[in-house]
Amino acid sequence: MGKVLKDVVCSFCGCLCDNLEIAVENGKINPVSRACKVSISRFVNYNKDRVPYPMIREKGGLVKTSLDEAINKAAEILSRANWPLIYGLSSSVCEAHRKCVELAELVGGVIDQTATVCHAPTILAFQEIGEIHATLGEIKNRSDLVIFWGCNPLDAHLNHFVRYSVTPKGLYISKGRKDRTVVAVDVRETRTTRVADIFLRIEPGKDYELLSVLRALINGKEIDLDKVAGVSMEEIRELAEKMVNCRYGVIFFGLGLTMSRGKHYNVMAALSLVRDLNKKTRFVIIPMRGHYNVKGAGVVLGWQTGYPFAVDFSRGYPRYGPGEFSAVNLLANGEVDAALILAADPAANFPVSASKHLARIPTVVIDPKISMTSLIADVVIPSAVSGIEAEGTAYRMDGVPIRLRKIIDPEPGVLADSEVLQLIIDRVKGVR
Amino acid sequence: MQGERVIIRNGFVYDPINKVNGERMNIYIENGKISEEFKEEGAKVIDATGKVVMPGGVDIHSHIAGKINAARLFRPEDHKGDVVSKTTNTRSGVGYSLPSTFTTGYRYASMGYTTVFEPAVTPLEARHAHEELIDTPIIDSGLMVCLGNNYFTLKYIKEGEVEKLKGFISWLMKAVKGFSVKIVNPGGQETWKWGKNVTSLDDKVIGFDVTPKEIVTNLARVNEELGMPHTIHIHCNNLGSPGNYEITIETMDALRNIKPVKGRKNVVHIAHSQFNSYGGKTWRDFSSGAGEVADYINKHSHVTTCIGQVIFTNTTTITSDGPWQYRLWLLTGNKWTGADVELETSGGIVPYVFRKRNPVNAIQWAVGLELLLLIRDPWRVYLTTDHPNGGPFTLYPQVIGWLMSRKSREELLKKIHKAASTRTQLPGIRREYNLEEIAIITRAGTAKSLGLKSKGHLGVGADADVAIYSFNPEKDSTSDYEKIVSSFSKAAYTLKNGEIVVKDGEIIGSPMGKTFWVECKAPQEQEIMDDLEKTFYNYYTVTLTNFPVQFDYLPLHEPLKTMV
Amino acid sequence: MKQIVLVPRKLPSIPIEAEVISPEIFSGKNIEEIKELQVWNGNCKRKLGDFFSVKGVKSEDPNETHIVIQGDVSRVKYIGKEMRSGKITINGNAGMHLADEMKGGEIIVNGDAADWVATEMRGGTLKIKGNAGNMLASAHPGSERGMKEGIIIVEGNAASSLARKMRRGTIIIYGDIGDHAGSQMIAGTIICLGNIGRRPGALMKRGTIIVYGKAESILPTFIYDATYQPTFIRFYLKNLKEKLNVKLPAEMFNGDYERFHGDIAEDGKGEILLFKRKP
Amino acid sequence: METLDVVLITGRTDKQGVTLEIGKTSMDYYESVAVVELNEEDAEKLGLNENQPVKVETENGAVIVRCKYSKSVKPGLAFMPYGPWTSLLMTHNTEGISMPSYKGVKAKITPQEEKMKVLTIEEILDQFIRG
Repeated sequence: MGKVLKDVVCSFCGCLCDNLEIAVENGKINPVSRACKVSISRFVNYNKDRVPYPMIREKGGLVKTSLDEAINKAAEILSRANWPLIYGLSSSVCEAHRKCVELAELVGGVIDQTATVCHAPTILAFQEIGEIHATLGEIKNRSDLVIFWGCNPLDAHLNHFVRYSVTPKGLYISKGRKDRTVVAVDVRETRTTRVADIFLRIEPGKDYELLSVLRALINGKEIDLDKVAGVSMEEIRELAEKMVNCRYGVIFFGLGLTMSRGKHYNVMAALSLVRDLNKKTRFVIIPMRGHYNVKGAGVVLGWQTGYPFAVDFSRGYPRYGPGEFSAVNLLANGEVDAALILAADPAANFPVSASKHLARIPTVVIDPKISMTSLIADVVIPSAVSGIEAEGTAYRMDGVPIRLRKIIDPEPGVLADSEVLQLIIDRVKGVR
Repeated sequence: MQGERVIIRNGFVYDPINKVNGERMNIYIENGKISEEFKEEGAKVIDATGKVVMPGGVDIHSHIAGKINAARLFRPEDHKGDVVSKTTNTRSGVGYSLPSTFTTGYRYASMGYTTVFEPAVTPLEARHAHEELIDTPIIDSGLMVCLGNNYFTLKYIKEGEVEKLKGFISWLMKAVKGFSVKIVNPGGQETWKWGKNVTSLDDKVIGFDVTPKEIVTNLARVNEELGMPHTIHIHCNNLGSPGNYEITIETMDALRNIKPVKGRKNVVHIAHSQFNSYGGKTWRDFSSGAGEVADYINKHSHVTTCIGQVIFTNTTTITSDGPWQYRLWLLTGNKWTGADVELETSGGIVPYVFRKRNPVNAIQWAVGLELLLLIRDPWRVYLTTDHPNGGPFTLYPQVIGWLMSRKSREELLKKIHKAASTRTQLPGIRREYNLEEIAIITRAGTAKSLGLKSKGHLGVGADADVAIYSFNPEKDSTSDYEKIVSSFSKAAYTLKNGEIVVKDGEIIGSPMGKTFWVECKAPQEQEIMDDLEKTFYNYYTVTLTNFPVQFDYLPLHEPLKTMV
Repeated sequence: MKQIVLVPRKLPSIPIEAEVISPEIFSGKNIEEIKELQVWNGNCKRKLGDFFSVKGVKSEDPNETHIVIQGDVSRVKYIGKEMRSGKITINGNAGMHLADEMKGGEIIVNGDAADWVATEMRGGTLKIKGNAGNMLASAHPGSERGMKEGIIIVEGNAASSLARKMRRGTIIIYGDIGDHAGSQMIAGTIICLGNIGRRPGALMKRGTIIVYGKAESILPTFIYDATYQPTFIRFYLKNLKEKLNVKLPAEMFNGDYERFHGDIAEDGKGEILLFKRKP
Repeated sequence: METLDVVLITGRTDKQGVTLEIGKTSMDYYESVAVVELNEEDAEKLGLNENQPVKVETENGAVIVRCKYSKSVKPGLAFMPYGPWTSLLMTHNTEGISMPSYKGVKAKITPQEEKMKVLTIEEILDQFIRG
């Protein structure tokens, strides 16, 4: 066995587990311990399905080219555009995010990041109500009531339960799982709901109603109904009691709130509920962020532009436009005339009407791996896998910044995302 | 800039540390430092005739990195009306109460400030603050690290292990590349994690059985024994509450007998004392307690303070004082964000508008000026707005105007709620600051309090950070408020390490600033390593390996030695 | 009033930002000067005349200036931004941010309007003959300042998030309204002559929402008070009919209404009045 | 052929995460993502076998994927892992805030004959996105 590295950070999901043991031998990586199965897959398969070399589209097909030529072409596309879109970011490091903002400013385009189609409603609700937040260690150390609402960590954030929220022992949680009441609220049964002490199965699209009634109850109001959102008032009252009587409660919520009817209003209801609970006890709320650095993308955009996503630079200064400068809107309406996609796959995840426009306009993709978007792009530039072949900063779902390490060298000539972007920036400056 | 020589000719120089008080003289710069006189040949000459020349401004307390970012994201409405376009040599951004990082650097520089300290960084998120400093151009900086509610602080005090506490702080400063010890609502943040607060110096912190008094006295002692360049920096208990001047005085008095490190007299800096100098018992009989606080400070040399002046504007309150931000939400009904950080701090954000016609706000405005005017020794009182809590830093020139022009204070007093006249001493205060005193409260005094030898003065060997203002002390009236405000808002020139970065208030150069941090070398560090490992494993959610901030985050930095 | 007529040429797919299309800016300028006004197209500064033919009669007084747009401007943003006086008629569809922070005067859209229209309206009158998009008359993100004054009449439907954080003023929608109308409302009146979507008045503090059609759902945090004939409705509607020429069904004036108060998750002083159809 | 009205929920699964890391164009990804989970009762009602192709249809489009029996969704609900196949079913209406509705969408399920093909990523690109 080769060298075993300790306390390696996993760059898959928003948990950013930083205690992995990874063996590296002859260019192969093998997780030794503490990695979840997705993480194992990430490390073991990091070199599969890679973009083999820089490519540009010629006569309808992607052909091999030099890095220099690919950079030239990318710079040309972005410089010529009257309104380019830079999109993605969440699966890359903050050093690359910074360059994306710089590039967007330089070419007078829009920058948007994947939060736009996952937790944008959370961000908008946060901007209306505020968010009573905690780092995950507070949950580990204090939380005696843990509620998973519209999220399923046992499928999406596999180590969340054991590292942060359910089983770990902490400063004031000496018995771990036994000291906690776990509640799951979902429209369907999941691995998470199966292990919860209480599972409220609600009707799809009725989260708002349930949250709102809970809030009225904890504020001492009466609700004269038998059922809300398919849940009996008895069960709702019981949950409200538990919320008020816990020491330090938490709601973890996911796309079950942000993607269903009501979107940001669902989250506003949740944020308001948690805020008001602080009149009675301590209660916090943490959104389950998906990609490992989607939080970081918002953080970097925040300090450089003031806004977390959907930021336009066409007038030379940042402007915020949810629903206006958002990638799905811009593409589906056919408004942008070029795109650069960093470490994301909109063609696989966006409504097809948006992807169609992406296929029509000149598109540059920077990604270590082949994605659907790379298959429709005009320029594809391979890059190193952050957290495996390149270092950099990522922000965990709760905002804690962690440095990703490089554990193996990339193939010769393969650069980190931020280096590729810097080359494009330099070239654009030269072109203009 | 390296090798370049600059002469600033014939300005009225205010360099209080070197006892230069408005004399007309030349300043010589070589290799980014103030130098001995040299021949003009080949040097760049800046004509400062009829202008004021001062060392670059040094801000001791301004929230510019780290926690402020949550507030930026929280308040898109704050940025919309104050946008900053890109230029050929500057990046774009947004301003008002929560300027983006680039804008923060530019706006400080255009006011002649070249050094700004971020006063509330939680260790676990220090990496974030450093990341933002990288993107904050021109100004030098340093991070004050919140320790008043840290698990190790509370635990070691509880166990009576002061030496271990010393070891911990020594290790931590290196680990997070921190500059000094900050204490916010000692004991209150930890207690807030159980939904409560501490309200007297003798209350017990839940779970630790220690008191705020024990926290501040032990940290002060350790700070001085370690020989930290800056004293402990305290945001006192009961901030923002009626009658809190008493606990402010009690806090200062609890530290009276701490032995300062050789080379200074002070052992404590009271941050934004304006927010902690209130009389009365309720919001109805709210009044000023500034007289009492100023009186104590006048009689005791162990204290320095900055003000946290309130300005009538729409701003954002951001503190690590979790329970206070909760209360402010209850009081205002404005949106509220809170944040607990494991084993370290809590905190929050609430937007706030200081209104002229609101009696409490009018008194708060007066209290800040009372403190600045009643504390006699300018070396121990500094100008801040606790940016953005009392108002954005961009409005400092207004405060300078009120200090220099009694007339301007009296005019504003007439326009605001009469409580400012009836429940404070401000109307009766005749004192007006002169330019030397302004130079002390904005650069010389702050640099000294921070223990920065290379800042705040224009003596040979100092960093060539210079501000030149279009104010002619021989011609312009010091009671001309408008002239003062315009002169100090847009520096005629700002030089950073000898490079001209601002001309006529506009940014023409944008070098990267450096970060000061303190390299302690306490032998006690070794004693705590086992403890650290155990605690990280059991209670933190990042490993001890991944906790320290790498030098990648400090592309330009200057480690300072301790004073022992 | 003196008319300036703008006829759009073939407009590009990249939207145009034309806050210069406003009576205050047009008044005092001759046709050539108006053509020279700067607009944005993506990251390019262009001239109004590049995209529109401009004809008409110069006016010195914005109150006397009537801008008529003949054609589809659904990709032109910010028309009538912060306008205070005069009139704009759009004979076609209107783009985003029409009437952004409008303060006075009148805008008529003889077509549909896009999302984010009449945001933070401060006064004046906006009439939309077709449908309105999402966020009509709402506050900008994070802002506390919803619609403060003015009148909006939509003859078609309005999509979701109508009048978020409304403080004062009147909104009348002849057709249907989407989800979350009047959320976080502080005061003011919304009248819906068609059906209203889910959760009207969510998080509302005060204010009135009157619905003539059906409500898809009323939140459980709205409490039913009574079915009655509110006297104020008669006067209020009469006033609207006479002063604004709003077409209202006769039975609305003397009909029965079910009154709900809420949102009790908030202060709970708002009201929803549901017209009760005779069986 | 009989059809069933359902409410469609999309979401992540651990298999999707694992296979995504192998590669978007891999068989593993295709097999774990191009599926719809139906309640056994519903599946039986339609006479569906496990892995039988079904058409999922919404206002915005239709796609053929394989049926999986599931106990976790109640009758009347259907679950699909979020990805290229669901993107064919979703509207781009973001209600002015950037976010399309990916959960709680009305859909129809129609059984298909065994020979009906589940499109690969390349085929989706060719048929729906390119040109």
